[in-house]
Order: sequence, then structure tokens, then C-alpha cells
Amino acid sequence: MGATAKTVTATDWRADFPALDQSVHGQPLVYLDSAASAQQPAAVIDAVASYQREDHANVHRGVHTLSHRATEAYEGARDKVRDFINAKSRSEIVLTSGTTESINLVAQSFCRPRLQPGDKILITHLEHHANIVPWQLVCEQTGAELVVAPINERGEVELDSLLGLIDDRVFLIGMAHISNALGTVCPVEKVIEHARQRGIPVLIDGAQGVPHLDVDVQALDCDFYAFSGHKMFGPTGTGVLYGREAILDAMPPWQGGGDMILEVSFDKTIYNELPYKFEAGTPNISGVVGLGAAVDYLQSIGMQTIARYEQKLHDHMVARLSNVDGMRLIGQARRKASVQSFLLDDIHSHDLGTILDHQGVAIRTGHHCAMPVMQYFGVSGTCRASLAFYNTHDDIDRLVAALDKARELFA
Amino acid sequence: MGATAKTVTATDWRADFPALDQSVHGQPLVYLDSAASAQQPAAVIDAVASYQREDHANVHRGVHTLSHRATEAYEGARDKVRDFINAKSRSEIVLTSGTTESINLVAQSFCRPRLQPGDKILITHLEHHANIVPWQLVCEQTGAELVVAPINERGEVELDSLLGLIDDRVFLIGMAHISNALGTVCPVEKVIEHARQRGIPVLIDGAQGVPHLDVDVQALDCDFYAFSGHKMFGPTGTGVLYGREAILDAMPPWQGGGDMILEVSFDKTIYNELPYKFEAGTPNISGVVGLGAAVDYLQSIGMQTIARYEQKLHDHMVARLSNVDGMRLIGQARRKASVQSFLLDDIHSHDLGTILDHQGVAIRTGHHCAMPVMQYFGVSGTCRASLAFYNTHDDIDRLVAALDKARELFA
Amino acid sequence: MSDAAPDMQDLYRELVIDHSRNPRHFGRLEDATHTADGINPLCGDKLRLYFRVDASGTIESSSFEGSGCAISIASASLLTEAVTGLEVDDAKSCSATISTRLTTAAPYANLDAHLENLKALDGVRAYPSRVKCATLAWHALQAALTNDTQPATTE
Amino acid sequence: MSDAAPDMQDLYRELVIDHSRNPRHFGRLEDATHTADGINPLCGDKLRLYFRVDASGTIESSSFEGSGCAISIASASLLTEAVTGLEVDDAKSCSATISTRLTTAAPYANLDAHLENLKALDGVRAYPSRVKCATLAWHALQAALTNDTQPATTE
Ligand SMILES: Cc1ncc(COP(=O)(O)O)c(C=O)c1O
Ligand SMILES: Cc1ncc(COP(=O)(O)O)c(C=O)c1O
Repeated sequence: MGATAKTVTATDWRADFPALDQSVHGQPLVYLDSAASAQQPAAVIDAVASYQREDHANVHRGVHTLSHRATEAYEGARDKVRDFINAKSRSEIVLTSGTTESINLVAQSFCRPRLQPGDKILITHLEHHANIVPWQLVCEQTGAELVVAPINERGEVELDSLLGLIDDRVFLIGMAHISNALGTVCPVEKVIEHARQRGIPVLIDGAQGVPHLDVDVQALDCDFYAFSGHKMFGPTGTGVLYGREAILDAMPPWQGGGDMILEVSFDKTIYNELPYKFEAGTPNISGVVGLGAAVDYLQSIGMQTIARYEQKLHDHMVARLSNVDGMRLIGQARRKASVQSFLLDDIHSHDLGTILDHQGVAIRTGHHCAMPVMQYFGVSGTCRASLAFYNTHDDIDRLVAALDKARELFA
Repeated sequence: MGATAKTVTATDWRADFPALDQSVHGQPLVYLDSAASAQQPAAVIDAVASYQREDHANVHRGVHTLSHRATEAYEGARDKVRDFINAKSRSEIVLTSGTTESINLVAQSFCRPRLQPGDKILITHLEHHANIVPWQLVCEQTGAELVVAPINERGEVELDSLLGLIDDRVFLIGMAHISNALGTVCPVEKVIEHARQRGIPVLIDGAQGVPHLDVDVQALDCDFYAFSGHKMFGPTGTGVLYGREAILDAMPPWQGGGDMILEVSFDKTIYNELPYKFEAGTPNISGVVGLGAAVDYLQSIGMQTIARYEQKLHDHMVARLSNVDGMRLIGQARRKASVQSFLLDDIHSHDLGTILDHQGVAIRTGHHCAMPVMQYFGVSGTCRASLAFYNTHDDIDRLVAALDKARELFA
Repeated sequence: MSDAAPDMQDLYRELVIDHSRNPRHFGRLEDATHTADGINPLCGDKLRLYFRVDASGTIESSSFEGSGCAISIASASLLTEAVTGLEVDDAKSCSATISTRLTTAAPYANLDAHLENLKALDGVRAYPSRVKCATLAWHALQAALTNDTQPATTE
Repeated sequence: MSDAAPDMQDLYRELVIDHSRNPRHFGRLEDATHTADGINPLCGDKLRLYFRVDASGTIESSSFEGSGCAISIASASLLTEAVTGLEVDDAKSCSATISTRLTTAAPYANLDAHLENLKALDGVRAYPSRVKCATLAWHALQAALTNDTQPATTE
């Protein structure tokens, strides 16, 4: 933060995003819902369309020109993703349909065949449902137990409590890099360090990490890192599971079908090598091409520049919101990024969402797929404003003005 | 066929597909690889791009305008798909990432919890790997047995043999509507009729059915019907599992995550109703919007018109190919559609593919993800020309001329 | 924002705000003969409706409990006022009337006197994403009176 | 098609067609000391290479069996001719030389006399989707001589 970030401006970046250039209910759109799904720069939209207009065919199995081009584009995007998160090898980049599939894949292929009754999966209280329900399902299937590390009233994971819950029965730890409901940046480095010492694999739910931080999976030293294309300015229906090669290698396949096999007969089927073993069927080729374009776009700005700019904007948003009368901020972690949940007076979040929308301000309301967080704070839902680097100070002004209007209406 | 089809011409349709309007190696492209993946009409490409430029947000949980528009677009596409295959209810349309996921979903959610050692899954010898490997996996997991109905030298499923294999231990029958490797139109109606009488559920792999036939799942009376968006002129990363409502209702969820739940707590999670129970996480929204546009486009022509036109073109292709010296046709079923596999002299399919590509003719070569078919015919692979309604008589002439050139080269 | 305000006030009419702040017949009805839950996963609205129907098929009393947005609470509150005293069949057709009124673009029909207050909900028509909030209680009414055991949802 | 034909003949040179039709050293080598499989899932090529290396580290004899396209068979056949009589280390560096030659755009370097015939494969450079066919045997050679137990694949 500080001096260097002052010179950075979002104005140019904003112009790269066609969807931001529109009016809603007669007001210029203020999009504060990127944590749910981010908008795409024209570079991504155009990459997908021109792939489709010029280069599309099925990948991997074709000798003709289009098939070759499609394969190069698809596999080229994998290389870009590898570089983006600094994985050691392209074999470690499994392309999925999203964070949700990535986590289910680990639960079913890595955990299910190995979990014994009494084994434990350790998560935290602030997880997204995508990092809860897959573990509930596999626990039910195997007799393992889901153990939940507590959070505190600031919305922070209690590190000591979490570490205290680690024992020999803990089979895997799953935790968010950044909480989508609270914005908390979780102490993943420390958790991974302790877990590594005890030989316990760690999965990081990076759905909210990758769009906002400069993620380096080798530096993190995690075993799995899961994220979604659509939250990092790429297409829906794309996602990534990074997995340490030795671990992926030892896992049975996830789905069966074309491309994940070397040889099929009714007696015996030989699976393909990594990462193809986990990519059954025709992949989301055009989506992955868009994901590659999103990586190019982000790298052209630089994730560190993005993180610096966003941190400043986030702190400004929090400061402005704190000064709104009747404001209750939910999530006040000391390390926090991009997201602020709140409630205003006794106005239901859903009503507030409608009133803001009417002024062109798009926020998300409800449980944010993190019901246990809502239960912890004793609310049925919150309003959530979430930022990307295309947001500006002006967006924050508009948010605050819209909140003032809402108070008038419900006064 | 016959008189009515004579008046139909593909010329106008062809112009709807931007990718077909290009040269490859200096020759106008002849795309004969639609069975692997079809090209998209501009209407689909543009629908995806303009969704992304104007309407994108996450679906289902948002009150703001873009989220509402995105939800309408996504759920509207589901309604179009329902109408397209004439399902009774939109609850029966589960949106997946493709045929492969659809079949894996049935194997894991419907079969895996119920299969007992000694139970049988009955498939045929002409299936695509997507309709083989998921069953091999679930058989391994449960001790069930995979039983395979034979084909004959024309590439037809032997109906009597198949029916003879049905006994009380058969838990489910899975079979292709149309074989992607051989073009065989399978006797699904008769199989379903027999199976229904014995109360055995039937899954139809419709990946090659939906693009070429007027499919009516209620008339077929099957229990599951699986297909892919990218083979029906829509985006990759989209697919459909049609399932009879009562059956889907009784199945446990497939993946865990957001949207597939009504309520999550660490003690107890309540799943959402159909079809959302099976759609965990952020779906491929832009892809599904494109799928909806593909349905609109196909319906604007009419599947019966398409089927009639294609049948004529197919028969013409087969006739022309039969007259090429050194030709061995593989797949000569009496009911056949859209696809012809072949070998020429002793030229390896891969070499032939390259030589044709060099003349602008795109065919697929290899095992077509149907290795057991290759084993049956004693070949390592075939050349496959596959048609869509955008192909023309001229394309067939170009194919045949290119084959003649290939013979010269290898003479 | 000057042109935005009037519309908003059409959605959040005084009667709606009043019923949402001071819901009528709020609480559990101990001797209910019919009950049903309504869940709106979109915004987390959860309602439980109670009805006591007497031997002749008249709704003697109604109540509800739960939590939700202003629109869903006001709608449930208005509902309990409107249907108490009605025959079961009339209450059901009243549910159909209101659902149609809120979900179609047809011109507003006249409403019987005892339903007059429900016009306060008309504003939601202009807010497609909020229609489900207004209809939730009415779906649950339908479910309760047909003794449907599944919770009604608006998805 | 007149401009297409010459290129094609550059890929399918006479020597390539000859070696693909009449592969040299085809068949199993009974007393092999080193062996490896090569699989190209793209086109279904499957090769098994055999080498007998004597005590001094010289490749006494080589053979291969399997099936594949003209390019992969010709490449394997040419390989067996080229490496028989070489030291193991020289054969490995020969594998590196050829792989580099076929997969990069760098100007063609001169080749030692015993590798001269391998120029016949140069045409694949212009066919990126076929490069893997030409390099498959060379990957397998590398695997065989380093006693790698996994089949080499080109994916
Ligand atoms: C008959 C058949 N079944 C299944 C599939 C698998 O479809 P997808 O790869 O789109 O999942 C295909 C296509 O490759 C097919 O042709
Ligand atoms: C922290 C977190 N984890 C997981 C997910 C699930 O991602 P997706 O819906 O893209 O699979 C999300 C987004 O909704 C998220 O914010």
C-alpha cells in the first residue's frame, strides 16, 4: 500500500470491461458483486468468440488443422495457468468446471478410497459450502468425521484452536485462502507449515485468492489449490485443481470417459497420464481458451499491482461504510481483502439489495453460500459489497449515497 | 427422404457458420468432423458474447438486475432444452458439463449406492468410452459385472442377443442412440420396451442422437438420456442429463457445493429440489446461454428437416465412397446416420488424415473413443467422415477427390 | 436518483412497511389443524403458516412465524388477515387469484373487499426478482390446505 | 491441388514410404538387454523397441515391433539402422539430436554420416500434428537405454 499505490488508477482498466459500461434503472452501473462472479475484459470475450469463429474442433485426437489449432489453444492455456500460479509442472494443472468440481474431485478420488471410520477432515467455520458439503458427503460415505475450527467475532480463523485440533486422525485440512463472505485472509501459510511437518495434506480453496493475490503454489507448499475461472475474469464452466504431482499420480481417476484413458477393452482399461487422467470427455475448450486470455490480461497488469490497488480501495470502502449511521460491519479481520459484509439498521438484506439495485448499485445479499458463517453471527444473511481492480473510489461514493437513500426510505 | 428432401438445400445454413468460411492449406475448408465436435452458428457465438458483454453475473442468489437477467437467461435455456427433447418437466433437465459427466452422474449417484455384487450393467459392443468406463469404474467399486451385447460385421447391435442377456440381475441398460464410430442407429425403442416390461432402467447415450434426430424422451420412454452441447452446435462445457423425475428424486446428490442445498449446517444439510440438487456450484452460465441459442437455431430449421436432408446426404456419401478403389467401409448397418468409417488400401488412417487435411478436408482418424469397436473389426483405427446439415454434395466430391489423390501419393 | 424514488415507494408502500414491521397474527398457533413451511432459498426467507379449520371447513384462525424480507413478511401478514374466516376452498382460490395477479402482466382485476389490502403488494410486479418473496406465503397456504408435507419453495 | 502435392511428397519421401512398407529389423529381439514401449494415444501408434548392448556398452543389435502410421514406422525403422553399432551414450545423444531437429525451427544442422538417412524425416516439421509420430521411437529409445519402466508417450 501507501505511496506507490497512489499512482495507480482503475480508470483505464475499467474501460476494458464492456459490461461495466451500461446503465441499470437509469443509473450508471456500479458492480460490487465480483466475489460472486467477475466481469470479463473484452480480451477474454473476443478470444472466446474468435476461437469459435476460426479454430474450433475437438482436441487431442485429431490430425486435421482445426483440431491441431484447438489442441494448441487448449494446452497453451494450461501452460499459462501453470505459469500464473507457478506450479512446477503442467501435469499438476487439472482443468475442471470450477472450484466446486475441483474440491469434489479431491474428496472422491483422493479421500474416499482411503478414509477410515474415525479419520477426520478438518475445515474452518468460515468455509463456502463448496468446501463443506463435499466433505460432509465423503464423511457420510466413509464414516469419517468433519471437524470444524472456530472463528472469532472479527471473522478470523482462530489459528491456535485450529492447530490444537490437529491430531493423528486428521487426514486432510481444507481451508479458504480468502473468505467470500467475510473477506478474511486466512493464515494458510502457517497452517500448511504445521500440516507439512505432520505429513497432513492441505487443500486451499483459492476461489477468492487467485483473483486478488499473487498466488505461488510452490511458495505456499500446499498439496491442492482449487479455483474458478469466472471469479478471475474468465469464463464460467472453467476451473482448476492444482495438485502436487506425486499425490495426483497416486489417485484413481475421477470420472470415466474419453481422453482419460490410454487403452480400453472390456477386460482392462489403462488410464492416461497426468493431467489427462482427471479430464474425462470433451473439455470446455472455448472456456479454457478464455481462461488463458484472462491470465494474459491479469499478467499484463500484474497481480501485485492489482493487490496493492485493491487493498487501498478496500480500506477506503471499509472506512466509508463505518461512518454510515446504523451500519453493522460483519467481518472485521485484521487481514482482509476485497469484501465487506454488512447490515443496515433492521433492513433485511434482500430489501436493501433491491433498493441499491434501483440506484444502479449491484451488491449481493443473502447467505453467500456460507450459512455456517451466518449462523455464527446470528443473521439470516448479509449485504456484501465486493471489489475488483476495475472498481473505483467513485463506486464507493455511489454505494454510500445509495445506503443513505435506503435509510430515508425505511425511516 | 425422397421428393421432399430434394428441395432442401444446405447452402443457406452453411453461411450461418463462420468457421466454415475459411481456407486450410490454401483450400476452402470441408469440415467432416462434426461427430467429434460441431461448428457453431453465428447466432450461438453472438448470444454468448452479448450475454457476456451485457448480462453476466452469478445466477440464482442475486437480487440485482444483472443477476436477475443472468438467471432468466440460464433458466430460460433449461426451458428450451426441455421443450427440445419434450421432457415432461424442467425438473428433469439437469445441466452438466457434457455427456461424459451425465453418464458418470448416473453411474455414481444412481447405481453406486444400489449395486450389489453380482448385479449387472448391460451395454453394447459399439459404445463410446464415455458409456463404458464409468460403468467399469462403478462395477469395480461395487462388485457388479459389466455385460456386453455383441455387434455383427455390419456394425449393428444384435437385438436378440441383447434381449437374451437380460435377466433379473440386470440393474441398468446403457446404450448409444447412434454410434459415433459406425453411424449405426441402434434399436433403442425395442430395447426400452423390453426393459420397461421388466422394470429395468435404460440410459440412452444421445450424444450423436440429438444433433441428427428429432428426439422425444417421452415417446422413447427411456429413464435417462444424456447428451452434449458441443455436438449440437452449442458451446463446449455444456451437457444435459434428462432423467425421469421419480428416479432423479430418489437419487442422492452427485457433487456437493453451493446451489445444490437448501440449508447447510455442520450437523445437517438439506438438499435442494430438482434439478438443482444435481447442479453444485456456479454453472457454465454463458455456455448454457449458448446452448439455448443452439436449440432456438435448430428449431428454426426443424429437426425433421435436418434429419431428412442429412439422410440423403449420408446415403450419397456412402454411395460415392463405395465406388472408390481400395475402399473398405467399416459400419454398414441397415439403419445408419451421418457417419462413415473407412480404410483405404493399406494406408494408415493417420496418414490419410494428414493427406486429406492438406487438401482442406477435415476428417477424424484413430479409435474415435470406441476402442472395442476397433478391436472387433481388427483395426487400430479408422478414417471417419461425419456430416452435419451444413455439409453439401460438394463436400462429398471434395472428399472423394482427396482420397483419389491419396492413392496416387501412396501408389 | 429523483426518478428512482417513486418506484421504490411503490414497492415499499406504507402498508407493506407497516405489516413488515408489525406483522399481524405472528407466532405459533397451538391447535392448528393445517400447517406448512415456505422456503425461499434465494434470500433465505423461511415461513411457517398455521391454520385452524373447523368442522364445517371454515378457517377459524391463522398465524405465521419465521423470518424474511419486508415483502415476504408483509405478504404473510396480509395473508393471515385476508383468509381468516374464509372457507378452505375460497382461501385456495384466493391464493390462486393473488399468485396470478403478481406473476402475470394482465391488467389488474378488481378484488373482493376482504382482499382489498392485498393491492399493497402490486408494486412487486415491477421487480421480477422480488415476486417470489410476495408469493411465498401463498404457495405455503396452498400446501397447508392440501396437506402437502414437502415445504413449499419458490424455486 | 497442384500446390499441395509437393509438400505432401516432402512429408512422405520415398525413403519414408519405403521404410514404412518394408521396415528393417522388424520383430522381437530374443536376447534383448534393453527394451521400452512407446505409445502415441493420438493415433494409436504402439511400438516396442529392443536393444542388445554388449559388455563394453555398444549396441550390438536393435529391433522393433508394433503398429502405427507410416511416419512412426519409418522413423523406428530408420532408428534401428542408425543406432546399431553405436555406444549407448552416443545413441542417447543421437536421440536428442533428432528430437531437437524435428521439434524446433532452428536451421538444420549437419548430420553425421550414419544419421544421414534420418534427413528423410525432416518433412514432418511442417506438420506439427505429426511431429510426435516421428519422435515416438526416439523417446522410446531414450527410455529403453535409461531403463525407464513406464511406456514413453508423446502426450
Ligand atoms: C456416442 C458418444 N457418447 C459420448 C460422447 C462423449 O461426449 P463428451 O465428450 O461431449 O462428453 C461422445 C462424443 O465424443 C459420443 O459420440
Ligand atoms: C471461497 C469460495 N469457494 C468456493 C466457491 C465455489 O466456486 P464455484 O461456484 O465457481 O465452483 C466460491 C464461489 O462461489 C467461493 O467464493
